[in-house]
Amino acid sequence: MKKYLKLAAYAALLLLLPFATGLALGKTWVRILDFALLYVMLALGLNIVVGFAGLLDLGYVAFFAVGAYCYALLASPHFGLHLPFWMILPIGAFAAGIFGMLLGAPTLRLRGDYLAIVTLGFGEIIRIFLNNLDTPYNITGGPQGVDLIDPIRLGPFSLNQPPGHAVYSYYFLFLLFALATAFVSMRLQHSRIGRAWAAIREDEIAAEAMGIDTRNVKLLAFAMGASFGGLSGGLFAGFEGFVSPESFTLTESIMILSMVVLGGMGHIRGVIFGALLLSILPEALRYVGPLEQSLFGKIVVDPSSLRMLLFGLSLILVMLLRPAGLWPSPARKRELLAHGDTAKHENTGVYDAGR
Amino acid sequence: MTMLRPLLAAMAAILLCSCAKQKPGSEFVVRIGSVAPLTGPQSHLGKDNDNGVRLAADEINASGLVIGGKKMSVEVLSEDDQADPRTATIVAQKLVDEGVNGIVGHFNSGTSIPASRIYSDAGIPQISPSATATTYTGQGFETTFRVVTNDRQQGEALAKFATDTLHARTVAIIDDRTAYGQGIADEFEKDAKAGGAALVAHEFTSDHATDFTAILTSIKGKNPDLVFYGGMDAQAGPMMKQMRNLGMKMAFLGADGSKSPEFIKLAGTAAEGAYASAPGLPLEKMPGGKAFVEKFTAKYGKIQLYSPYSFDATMALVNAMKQAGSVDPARYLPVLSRIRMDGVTGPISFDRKGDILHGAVTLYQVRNGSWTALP
Amino acid sequence: MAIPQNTRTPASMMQDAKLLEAHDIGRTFGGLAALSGVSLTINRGEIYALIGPNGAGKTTLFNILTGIYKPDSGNFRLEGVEMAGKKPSEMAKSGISRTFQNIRLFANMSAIENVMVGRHCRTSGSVLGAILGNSRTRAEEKAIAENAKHLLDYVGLSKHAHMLARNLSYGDQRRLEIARALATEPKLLALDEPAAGMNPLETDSLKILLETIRRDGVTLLLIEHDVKLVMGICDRLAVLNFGKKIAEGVPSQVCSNPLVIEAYLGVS
Amino acid sequence: MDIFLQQLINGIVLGSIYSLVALGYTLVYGIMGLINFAHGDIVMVGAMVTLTVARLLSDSGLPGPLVLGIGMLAAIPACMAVGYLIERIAYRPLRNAPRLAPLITAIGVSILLQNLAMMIWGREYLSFPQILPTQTMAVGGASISAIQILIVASSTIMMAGLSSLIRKTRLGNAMRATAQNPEVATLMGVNINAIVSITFVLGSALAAVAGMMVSAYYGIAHYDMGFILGLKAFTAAVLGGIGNIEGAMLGGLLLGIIESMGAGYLGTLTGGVMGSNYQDVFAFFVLILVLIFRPSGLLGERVGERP
Repeated sequence: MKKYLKLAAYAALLLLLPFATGLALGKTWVRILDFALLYVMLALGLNIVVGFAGLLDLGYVAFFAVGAYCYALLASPHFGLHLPFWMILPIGAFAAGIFGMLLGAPTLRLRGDYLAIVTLGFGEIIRIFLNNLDTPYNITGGPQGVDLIDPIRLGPFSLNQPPGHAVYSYYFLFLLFALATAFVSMRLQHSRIGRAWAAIREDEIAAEAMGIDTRNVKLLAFAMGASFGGLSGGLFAGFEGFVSPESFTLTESIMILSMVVLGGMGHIRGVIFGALLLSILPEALRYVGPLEQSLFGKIVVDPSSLRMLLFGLSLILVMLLRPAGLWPSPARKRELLAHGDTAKHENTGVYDAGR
Repeated sequence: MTMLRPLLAAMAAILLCSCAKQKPGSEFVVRIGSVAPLTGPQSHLGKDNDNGVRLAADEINASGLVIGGKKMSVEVLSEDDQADPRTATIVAQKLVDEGVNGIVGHFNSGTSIPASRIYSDAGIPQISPSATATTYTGQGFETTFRVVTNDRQQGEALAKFATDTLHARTVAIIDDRTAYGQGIADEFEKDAKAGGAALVAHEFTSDHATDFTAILTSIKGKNPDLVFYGGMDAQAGPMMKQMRNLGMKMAFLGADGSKSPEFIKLAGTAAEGAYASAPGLPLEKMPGGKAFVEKFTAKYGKIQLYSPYSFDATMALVNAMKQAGSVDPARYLPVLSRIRMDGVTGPISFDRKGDILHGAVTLYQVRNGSWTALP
Repeated sequence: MAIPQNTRTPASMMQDAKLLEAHDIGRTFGGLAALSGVSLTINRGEIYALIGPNGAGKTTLFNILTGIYKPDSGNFRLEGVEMAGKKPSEMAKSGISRTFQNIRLFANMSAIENVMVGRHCRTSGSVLGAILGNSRTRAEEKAIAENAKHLLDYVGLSKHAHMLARNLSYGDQRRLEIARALATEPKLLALDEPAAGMNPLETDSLKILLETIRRDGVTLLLIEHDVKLVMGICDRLAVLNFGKKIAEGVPSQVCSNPLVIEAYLGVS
Repeated sequence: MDIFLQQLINGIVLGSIYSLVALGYTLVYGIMGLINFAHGDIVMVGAMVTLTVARLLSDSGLPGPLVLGIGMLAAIPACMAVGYLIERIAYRPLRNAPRLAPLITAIGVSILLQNLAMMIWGREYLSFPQILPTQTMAVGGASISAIQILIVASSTIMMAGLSSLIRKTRLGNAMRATAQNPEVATLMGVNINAIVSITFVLGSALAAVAGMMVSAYYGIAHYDMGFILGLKAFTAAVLGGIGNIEGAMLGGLLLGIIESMGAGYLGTLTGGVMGSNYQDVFAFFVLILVLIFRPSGLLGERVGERP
């Protein structure tokens, strides 16, 4: 019974949160919450790759981009296509998943740090292609991006039109998807597949020897993680109404990684917390500028430098002081705190590279 | 309860951040939002824009404007969109929430476009002093205006200058693959070809590149009469320098993004003779231009690029309010779309889309280390 | 108690006594022949040992049989099926499972989770099933957990089921590795120096465990330094020296082989 | 043909810069097996310090090369200090941690350095004073400037010096021993901590020189100039065979030439479908191809065994 009460309390909180926020702080903050929910989805997706399977991916934003462009191209005047969102979102997630496998297939036998660099390169390659595929045929709109993207429509109702303000309607839609991704993450973590991911993260050679086809299982991690990113990208495009390559830079990838690392790799609640923290904190830092102005009469430290400075510092400090994140999962904490032998296993993990 | 705690903490954080806004005095205050990248690599240009708005506000406040029988003063709300489309929509929403009556901004096309949907939904007029992409005003929003010529208009003028004045028969184009650089380069290409020039090369770089030798060498092999660059000063300067180092003596033509003091600093002596365009008329020829330059430099230092336009945009908003006798966006918006006034950058009035009507474009050349308007 | 497995072929149906046949296996590393022309046969239900001085090629052969290395020459069959060149995961699926000399457990997973991972290749739960949590997936999960519990019981670790693998004692970690390997339902269980680092007490109980496993129908291959243990437990053994097989047979026979004595005493 | 020659020269000069930066990656990777993500940003610090000194002295009447030399003398210790601090604070405590941890701190250090530099030197592009002669020599229809020759010559000398340092000195022996097997090296009386520190400091000194060259050559410096440069140099190191000094040199040159030729000729080869707009992609494609088909690089020893 207590469990149901708790559940009801959560539900009430999540349902009332946007209205409370809207009343207290204005719609801006509801919009920030909307984006925060998108980041929750992205962070959960990256968490599958980094947290569950232990593969460092620095180009994750590419999948976000694939989803966003899928939506933009299939529901805008660009090609004159106006497919409904319930068709496009799965297409976007699927396409992102395919890209995830494309990235994974040639790179999975690389060691952790090589993988990081290659994924980073992959993210840049995707962005550069999006930026340049306007010639000789205009596919992506090039640097100009795609505008006038259809808002998400439920039956005859566009989420951009009344009743209610767009930021509220999208909040509930995003909430639904974020909860779904969290649910899927949780189910996956405690499944046969999730155990296989954990085994690979712990000791890839032992996992392979126990009959886990590490290549397929890693590919699956990439594909699943990527499809979360694609889904989130589709929602982003519908919400913003405009996409351009500027939104999908390396900085975004690093920000999403920071969310996962800061919150606690592999720990779903921690990752959600990390995503909320890092998407809300920079906005809060906006108020530091005026505060400094009033305190010192001038801007001493630029708020946006402060934002990036904090990102960098937090990555270092968290790894040094709380390697399992601010809110670690019990198991992962033990592992990251356990120095010696895990590292030794990873370092001696070289065998026939031809696999 | 484990899940609840951080959520509550997050909410508490939000609440803490909400600083109470105070309206100064009993005066009747109009809020104008000014949005540009105030941080990041374009912040010197963004700050310049913001200063233009502030100068206009100061002037209006000093003049003691009366609207509807009440004394009005302007409060400028500056926001930083970091040149990022997502952040742009957040600050747009923030300004709408804070009840601004008009917007001057955003700086980039990539931020002006997503933000324009939010301003349009809220019915608040938005004048961009520097976004030049044609799509910005092409979305069909009634609230969207700009006081600079768009890529179409500027590209046409640049091409005309290249083919008619400089008599370039062969041209090479470089663009930086940003919305701005690619937009202007494509328009230039179209019109230059129409003007009879042959395009011998179209090369590309990026907005954080420093090495242009490979593409310049490739262009050198085609020996065009003129090299056109669509992009910002930070690349145009070093590019010009490397061009001269490679022994390429042909003319260099840039658009408004290159026409800054920064360009001359970065290119050094190689800057001499470079051409670039800027929307509007040369400041020194405008009635209020000289005064503007003096006041601006006294207060904020050298004009970078678009502060005269953001100044004019602010003036256009306030003039429309004055003529409509109301600061209510719904009331003064129709007046704004029909407005006729003289700004420091030239006469200002808008066409049906919100683009500046008969927007003039002036060409400049670096002579003796500074930009000089060509007749 | 028998090993809880579902797909074991009844002994009566076994036609061929030979479980694994290796022919002429060779492997070089950077020009050096680590192994050349080694052939051996392992019969069903026996404990077969592989001994030899350091650098004799035992580990290389072991790694070839478990799929870590590919042989440069030769081949080997498990129940008549060609295996050479298969990946380690395919080896496990085909019925060759292994342990590691320097214990490679999933250190931060509990004992039972370690064994559950071993069930991976004998189960088929998909992503969709995991997300939907349908009855089939739930039933399979339950079976995996049951099976793992049985196996922990079998090796005598049931009371530590929820302890982290890293916190188990050394001997228990060895046992857990065996339980994890057994979860893959091997036909041939390959053990890489299972007694390394064990005290005599632990070695004795390991011996009992290995005999139990053999009795329950799993063929065992072990590499071992501890000649005493080997001689006491194995049915047949092969001796490698400088990458070549120098002797094969029952322990008493091999012990008296002059080549073996020479290899071990280092008489040139 | 002179255009081709010019592109080749462009490529060699660019490649020499990549090589010099790649040496730093290779040194650190060789000893510790760690990609020092912040190495590119140390290059940036070197560029910024040289530029600051050069600006201070540009009106002093001192000859250009001397000013540059003084700038370098200031930049080298500054970068060494930065490198030393990074190793002590961000990497050493994590030496035995799982691989992911030092990678993530490395990214953090990179972000931190960039933003600190931005606060110190501002966000604008800074121009390097014109202190070196700009005259060019004509060689077979192509032009070469003094600084281009300087870049190629000094990176060759550096490479040769480093190579003999590692081959012939006691320090080099200790470094190689550490790279081979840290545990055994400790037993043989090598102070691992000291060796790692020295490696970082050495790599940072090379980065300082690279930074000086980049900023003087392109005449510009900027707080985020190091990241992409670092990535490309890393690619060069991998291409040549990471951990291998001659490999870094070869990889750098090759990558520089590939980029120049690619940007110069890809448009013509593909009929205008792909051109210099894909210049930044080449490095990443090279990286991926190398890692797939020859993970040990061109000159690297084979790691592990391949069937």
